[in-house]
Amino acid sequence: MNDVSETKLYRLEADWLDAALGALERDGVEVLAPVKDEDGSVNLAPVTASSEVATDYLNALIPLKSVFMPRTEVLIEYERAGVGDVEVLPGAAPAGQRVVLGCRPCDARALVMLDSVFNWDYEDVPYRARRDSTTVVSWACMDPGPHCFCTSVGGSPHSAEGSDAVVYLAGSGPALLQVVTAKGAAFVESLGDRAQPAADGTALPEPPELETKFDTGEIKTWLDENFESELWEEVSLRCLGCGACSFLCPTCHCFDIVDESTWKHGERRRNWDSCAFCQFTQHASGHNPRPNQTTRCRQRVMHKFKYFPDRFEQVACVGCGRCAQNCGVGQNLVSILSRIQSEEKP
Amino acid sequence: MTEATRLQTPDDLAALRARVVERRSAKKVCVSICAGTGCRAQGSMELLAEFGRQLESAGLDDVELRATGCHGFCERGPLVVIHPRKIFYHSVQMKHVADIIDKTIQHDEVLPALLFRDPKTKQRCEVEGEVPFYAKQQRIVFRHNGIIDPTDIEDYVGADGYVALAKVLAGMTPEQVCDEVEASGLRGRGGGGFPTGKKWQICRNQPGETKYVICNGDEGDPGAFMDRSIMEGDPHAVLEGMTIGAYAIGASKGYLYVRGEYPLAVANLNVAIEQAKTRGLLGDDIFGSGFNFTVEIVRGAGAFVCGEETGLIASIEGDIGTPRQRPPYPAESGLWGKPTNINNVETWTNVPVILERGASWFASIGTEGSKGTKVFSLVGKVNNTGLVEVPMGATLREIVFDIGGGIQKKRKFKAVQTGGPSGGCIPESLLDLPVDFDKLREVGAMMGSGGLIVMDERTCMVDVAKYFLGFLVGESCGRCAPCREGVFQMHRILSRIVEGEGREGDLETLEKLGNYVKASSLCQLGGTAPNPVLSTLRYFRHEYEAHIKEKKCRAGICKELVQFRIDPETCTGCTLCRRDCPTEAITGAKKEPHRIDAAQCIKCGVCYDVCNFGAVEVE
Amino acid sequence: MIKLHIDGQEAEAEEGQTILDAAKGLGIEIPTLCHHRAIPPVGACRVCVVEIRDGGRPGLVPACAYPAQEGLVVETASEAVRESRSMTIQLLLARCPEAEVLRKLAEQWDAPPLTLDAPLDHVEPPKGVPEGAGDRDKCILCGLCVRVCQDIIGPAATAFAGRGIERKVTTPYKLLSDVCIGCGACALVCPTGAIDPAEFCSHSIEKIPNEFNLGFDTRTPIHLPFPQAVPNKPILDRENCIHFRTGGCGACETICPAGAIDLEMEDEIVEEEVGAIIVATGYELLDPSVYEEYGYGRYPDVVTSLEFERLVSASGPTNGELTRPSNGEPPKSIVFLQCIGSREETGPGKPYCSKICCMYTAKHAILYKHKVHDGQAFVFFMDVRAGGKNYEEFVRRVSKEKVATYLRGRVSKIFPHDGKLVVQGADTLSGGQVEIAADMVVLAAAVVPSKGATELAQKLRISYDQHGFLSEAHPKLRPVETNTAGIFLAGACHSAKDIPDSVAQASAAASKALGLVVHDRLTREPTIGIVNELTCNGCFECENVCAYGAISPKDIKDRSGATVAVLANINEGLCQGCGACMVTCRSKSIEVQGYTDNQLFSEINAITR
Amino acid sequence: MTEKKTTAAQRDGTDWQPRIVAFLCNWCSYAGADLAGMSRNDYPAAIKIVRLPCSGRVDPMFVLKSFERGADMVLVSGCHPGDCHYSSGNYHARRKLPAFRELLGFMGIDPRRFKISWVSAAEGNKWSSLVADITEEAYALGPFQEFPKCTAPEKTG
Amino acid sequence: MHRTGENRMNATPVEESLREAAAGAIADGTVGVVIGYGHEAGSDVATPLFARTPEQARGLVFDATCVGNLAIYLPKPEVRALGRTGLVVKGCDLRAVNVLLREHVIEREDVFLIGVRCAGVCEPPLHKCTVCPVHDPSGCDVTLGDSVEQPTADASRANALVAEMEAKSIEERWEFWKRQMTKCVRCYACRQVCPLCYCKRCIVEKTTPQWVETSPHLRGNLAWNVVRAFHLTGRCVGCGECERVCPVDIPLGLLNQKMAGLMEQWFDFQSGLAPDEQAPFTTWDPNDPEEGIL
Repeated sequence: MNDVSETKLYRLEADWLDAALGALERDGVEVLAPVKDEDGSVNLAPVTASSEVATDYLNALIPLKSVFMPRTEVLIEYERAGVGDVEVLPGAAPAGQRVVLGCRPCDARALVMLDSVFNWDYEDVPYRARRDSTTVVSWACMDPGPHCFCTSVGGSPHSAEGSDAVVYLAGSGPALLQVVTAKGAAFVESLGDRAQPAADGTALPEPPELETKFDTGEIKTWLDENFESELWEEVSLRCLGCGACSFLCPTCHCFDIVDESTWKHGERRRNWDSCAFCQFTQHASGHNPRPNQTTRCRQRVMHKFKYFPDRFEQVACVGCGRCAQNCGVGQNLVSILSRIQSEEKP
Repeated sequence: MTEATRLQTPDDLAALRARVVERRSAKKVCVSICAGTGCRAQGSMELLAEFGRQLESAGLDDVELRATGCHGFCERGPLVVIHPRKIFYHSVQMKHVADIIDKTIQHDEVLPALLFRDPKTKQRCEVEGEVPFYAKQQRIVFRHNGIIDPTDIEDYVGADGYVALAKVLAGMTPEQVCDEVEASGLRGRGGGGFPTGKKWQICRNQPGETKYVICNGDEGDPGAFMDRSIMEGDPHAVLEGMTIGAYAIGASKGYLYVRGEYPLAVANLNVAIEQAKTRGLLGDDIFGSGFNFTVEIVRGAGAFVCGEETGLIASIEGDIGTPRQRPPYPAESGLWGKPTNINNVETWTNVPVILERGASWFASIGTEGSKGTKVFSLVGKVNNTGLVEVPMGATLREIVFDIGGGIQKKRKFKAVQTGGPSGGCIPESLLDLPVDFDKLREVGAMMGSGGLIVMDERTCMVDVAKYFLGFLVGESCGRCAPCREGVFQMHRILSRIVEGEGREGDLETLEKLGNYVKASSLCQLGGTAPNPVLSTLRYFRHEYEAHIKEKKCRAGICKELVQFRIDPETCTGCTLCRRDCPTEAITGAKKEPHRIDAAQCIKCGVCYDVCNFGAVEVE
Repeated sequence: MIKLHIDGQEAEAEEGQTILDAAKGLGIEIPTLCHHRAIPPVGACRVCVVEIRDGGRPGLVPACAYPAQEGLVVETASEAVRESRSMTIQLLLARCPEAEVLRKLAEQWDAPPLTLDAPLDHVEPPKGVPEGAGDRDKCILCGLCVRVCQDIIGPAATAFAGRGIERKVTTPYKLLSDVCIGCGACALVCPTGAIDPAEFCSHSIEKIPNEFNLGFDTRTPIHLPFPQAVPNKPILDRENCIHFRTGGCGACETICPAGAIDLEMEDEIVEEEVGAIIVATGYELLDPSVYEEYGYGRYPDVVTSLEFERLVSASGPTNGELTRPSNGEPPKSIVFLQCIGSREETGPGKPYCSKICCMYTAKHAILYKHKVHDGQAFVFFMDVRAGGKNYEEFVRRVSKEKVATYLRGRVSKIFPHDGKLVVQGADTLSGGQVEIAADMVVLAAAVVPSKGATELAQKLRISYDQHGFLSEAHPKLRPVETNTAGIFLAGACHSAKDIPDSVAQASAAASKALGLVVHDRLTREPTIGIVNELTCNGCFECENVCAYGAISPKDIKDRSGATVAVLANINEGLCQGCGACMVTCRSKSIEVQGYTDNQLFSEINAITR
Repeated sequence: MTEKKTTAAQRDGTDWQPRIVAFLCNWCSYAGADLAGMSRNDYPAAIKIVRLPCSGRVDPMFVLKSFERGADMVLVSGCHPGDCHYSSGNYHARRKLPAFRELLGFMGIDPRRFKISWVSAAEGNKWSSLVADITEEAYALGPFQEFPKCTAPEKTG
Repeated sequence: MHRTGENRMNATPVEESLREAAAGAIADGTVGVVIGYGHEAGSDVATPLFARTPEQARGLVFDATCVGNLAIYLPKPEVRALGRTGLVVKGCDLRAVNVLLREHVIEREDVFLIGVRCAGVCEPPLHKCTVCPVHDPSGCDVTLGDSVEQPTADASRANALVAEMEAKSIEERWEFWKRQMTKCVRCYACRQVCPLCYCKRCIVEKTTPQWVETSPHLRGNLAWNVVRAFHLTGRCVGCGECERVCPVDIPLGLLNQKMAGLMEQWFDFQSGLAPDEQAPFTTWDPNDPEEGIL
């Protein structure tokens, strides 16, 4: 994935988007780009024309992970021909070539974390297939939102991690494109003359300033010591236990597998799941190792800032701020982490 | 009058009595005027007022004026007695007042014209006791009548009133009282003659806290008025008797059932009750004995049958005064279902004197079975009518001739009817019968409440029987069939007989019905109602037979059977009968024998009655 | 126990009893007039006098009022007694020569012919009473009427006025009484029949119609519901009973020798746990007044078949004498109309055949001929449906033997004319119009279910058809059962039925019921709800919807006994398994066994495959 | 029965026949359907009956699930009001089910595809004519596609 | 970040009395915790504040940002473990409390209600505020704030959004909802925020049978949202929290308004106006509407 040792910069013509869409369509490549729907939400959706593509948005509502780990996917299907006679059919057909055009660098950076999970002790075939067939072209973040804190978790509004290429849009004028990977290079190819290598010395724009709100290292140090802490109860009281933060989190990747069947046909599906749900850890016996919201809240913080770093040496958070923005009761990961940091430094 | 203080003890009473006696020294002049109903009717109250006026104008402040109860000699009212000489004036009128004050009071002169003149001896009697009417009487019941002022308790106390009560409450147990009364031999004066002490004992022995005593003052017998006299003239004696009886029986409440027609009795009794209450002689803790007793007056509504004790109880209870079947007797279940003792006025009045003077004293008076005296109301064709009190055992002759002064107009005595309407008629042959409960019953009459009606030869006994039965037909309550239907039928038969429609067998039917009604009636009204018929049938059967068989009424009463005729030999032609004849049936010139036109004669008998020569004859 | 001697025999009496009571105990009859068991005695008439010979004050006393006392020696028919009694009877007879009771007593007690004069000519009736009302001449002044009104019933509408021979029973001031409640107790207790409350009551007195005789006669508040009732015991009709209307009376309680009446007794809901219920609510007739052309309800001589049945019944209002309700004359001609309201597809009638009318009309024709030998009977019919053993033969005999003339056709109109009812109808067999002048018309009205049968069915949760007849579980296989286990049908509540069919169904229902109850244990449907206590929220919305009260709170306790939750609990005995709770439960914490969500889910899956 | 089916098929030009899922209460409507059969009444076979104790046992989920599974029409039938064997089950159904139908309609699911009826045990005739009528209507409405089709968009990819 | 409300100087009179009441109730042991609103940086709306000491109660605020319905916390065992709960309620929130009482989820004595009179929150006021029938919460233990005018009920305004939807053709409605339901990610925020979705086990979590498919595809999403709306029929008090917290902005309130309007129209019933009312689906009337029944 990160097999391009040297990043290259390209200068893009104003109509580069139209050119890209035209070329990709000709090649049978599906393009997913930010689209503003009737209700005003922006989400990645298939596009064929540049007019459909939204550019003035902070971030997609549903994070980029949904392209590689759909909220529901059929793993296998089965047909029942008769009693005791069940035929298992293959799951979903492998996806074709796709280009994601316009995700934010934070979402793309999350792919690094997902990759480490889905290629860890077991290679997740559907994920891998989608990952392989998809080129991720992110748009560098010029105007971060009030909830953004990517810099506090090792990222940057202009981070290229996880992207195959990064586009730096500047108003309606010409843009810069930074190729990160071979897939990114291939994408530039498809642009033809609309992308010209940038003049040497062309500097990338400076990323916008963001306040660093906490230090993940210090957080981890505290977490290592404080599995049991009254703080968990205090910060979890108002949590309602919904899955909004998990589902909108670009790095959360827990899933549930269910069978859905009728009289003679069935599907085994993989769906998003959330550690905030009270039944997430419930055993068939009725026992629940995380019996209350306090433990479930703790799990989410622990997973992102202790267990994940322990295992993959990186925090499972890209600082997109969706969780804080979408919480109905103002439950705020940043504030929890700030509290933890203040606990650490009395 | 001293201040009306409560008499806490017998000693208080004695002290009061001493004060009263002292105040009324024997030498003091006192004008005592009878204020009984009879004398009042003849103007005694106006007389009293006149005396007051004239004494005042004469400046005679120290002369006492006193209104007393009935003296009994009502025939001659108004009666006035001047003390201390006890000069007895009768038939005093307003015009005599000035003379009496002037002569008798101021100058101690007797006015002979106002004195009673004995028709036999022609002697004038200066004091009451000399009057033959009183001479043969023994006044125990009437001990205070005519002497004390009934509206002043001090008079009563001065006359030893309430001494008996004080004695009883101070030292006798109820049993002792009952025994004393029983020992005295006192029997109920209401008619039944039941031994009073025994009656009390029965009531006393009934279980239950609440008991009542009742004084039967519903004097219903026509012509009888001795109870009225007592209630009017000596009310405290009644109250004292009742209080003693209540103590003996264990009652704390008494009722005085007074005949509605006796307003004066009610008034005087009310005064007496109020005074007795004030003096602590009624109410709570009488004489400090812890004994409580109150009396309530109930006015009767004028039914003869309310004199029957169960009828009387029903009347007090607010029901129609109708007797009920006994048993249970009132002593067991009487007023409001509680043991109740009923005695009549005269009986109650005897009680204080018995306890004051002792049973043996009382028992010494009278006959073997009947002790004490009896008050009779002597009426009818006698010269002296009024209330007479004689010892039990006095003969009819004594009463009728000695006291009553014999038959009017020198006619022949025929019979005396005793015991009220349900009593019997006693013929001349039994005139020497000593009068007591048992003797009267033996001869088919009864004591009753003491009515005594004297009849002369001008009395038809069938008519008399019919008269009394007519009264009873009207007074029967109508509850039980024998009395209601039987007496009525008897009356019908009698009516027929006197109308000349008598039939063979009527007398047997009368006897049969009479015995039936007596035996089968519910109460004693029915039980005695046939008496007038049965007793007249017993002694005067021939008169009935004459009515039926000969269609003749020898007494000239039964109009259908009578023919008046004037004996031309005897008639002097004085025209008296002619003038009095209401139908101008008599004709005849002066000094000529008169004759009666039978066609116009209505047989009223006026001619017969007015003829001074006996010329009018009955056929 | 008090012991006394009556007529030489030893008698026993309780405290408070009278000589009369004691004599009765010995079977000695003492005549009475003014005595009534319910009313305290007064001893007024003296007919009951007996002679006390010893043990008390000797003499004649009234047996009814004289207490039985220890040691009394009593003669009830001594010479004195006989004489007194005879005289009393004579005296009363003299007053009331017409009184039957006195005449009878006179015969019995040898009261010689009247030799006495009658008393007052008349006892005046109260003002305003029409002349001739009542029979005041029969009043013997015993006072029972006064006492019953005053002491037992309470209003004291009557009282004695006057005394002695002028005593009479009257109302206060002789005015018509406003307080009289018209109960008739006075008339009831009157020994001579002298009093009639209608005479002095200021308002009209409503009599109670005898329901069993369909209002053709009247009854008292205490009555036998019908002859041969089972149990054959009188019943008390609270609505009309004086005691329950005014609080007075209660005489029945006093006089019932068995002490069987308890007026304090309250209606009580008797709860019985039963193993089976047989519904036999029967039928009634359609009210034929909906057909104005027949004039039922307007013409008294137009009656229903059921009314006719009462009119010819020996135990009926006329004691079996068939008379026209209008004038009491025997009907010389009679017309029976069949199918009144039956087999009618439109209109107020019923579409079904009432099944029993053909047969009972034929029977009625025969009964009619038995009662009125020279009478003429006609029957209008649509079809004769005489399906049944010997039925056809019976009907044929009636028509062939000219018991009745059968006319096939409908009647169009009935109207009165000249004291008769003219029946206009069609005779479709001859094709002509018929007009019959009848004395009486009998309508064979349609059989309909009893009123209230549907309400009962709703309570029992059994089904019924559009006519209100109760439905069997299966017309062929389960004809006496209902849809609800343990409930069976018998008789006409199910459909129009004649007697043999009803008996057959009743026998079948009884057998079915017995089949259930003979077992110690009842096997029942296991389809009841079960609560999942792990998921129940304890909101108790299920309790709200349960029609059986089967759901109640249950405390869930931890090991220390502390209540940790209050959850729904289903009483399996009460639950009927309807499933309403299941549907109401949002957390799906109740399952009705046999109809679980899983089972139904599978069923839906299977159906839609 | 056969005749009607043929006619409908011919009209459509297909052999499609509607699938109607009927939820009947045991005591009235099921018995009514039974009576219809016993009375030899004719009615279309498109209807598939699920017997329940009571119309009050019909969970709206049954209706939804039937549609999800491809039912073209759903019928719920119970006792007439007042006649419920369980006294009030149909009253509860009368509140819940029409409200559920309103909800479906509001969300764009044709309420004509959800029928509610009262058929008593004695109404065999009503049952057969009711089924005939609603089957006819189901033919007219055509196959109900919306629900079966609305599976996951992410089936591929 | 730190809380800003705690020391806000310019507290309004209502807030002063609110803080006083809450602090008092905590201080005298009436309650173990008061749940109210606080301000937190980064949040446009007031956030739940759990005051367990009088000092913490000083952070309570009440202003136009107090949108949320805090009744959601009443059934939670974590909250109940803190002792008797004091709860700051607006009129609309009180309706939810009433339903919880009616459904025996809580008992009245378990809660100490601090009612605050409220004419509406947000600027411009939310739809729920413009049609709110309970500006003045009655039956609370303490009621604060100036009296506010209760506008007369306006059914047409209350039902305006529903009417707008119903004006569309059935196909349009289907397309609308299909698009909306497709967005659903099944995060169940709508359920978790709803004070009346207190089931220990939600129907979607029942697996035998699985009435509602958990997969976030249209079929499952439709089933879930239909069930949710129907389970709230006759219960939903219209607080609008479900719609507010939906991360994908599905107009869930519209469904609830539709059903609430239906309950009012058919059964004259508005949920949560009193704790002793009878939910329309737990009772019946012989005269209920019969329309549309064959």
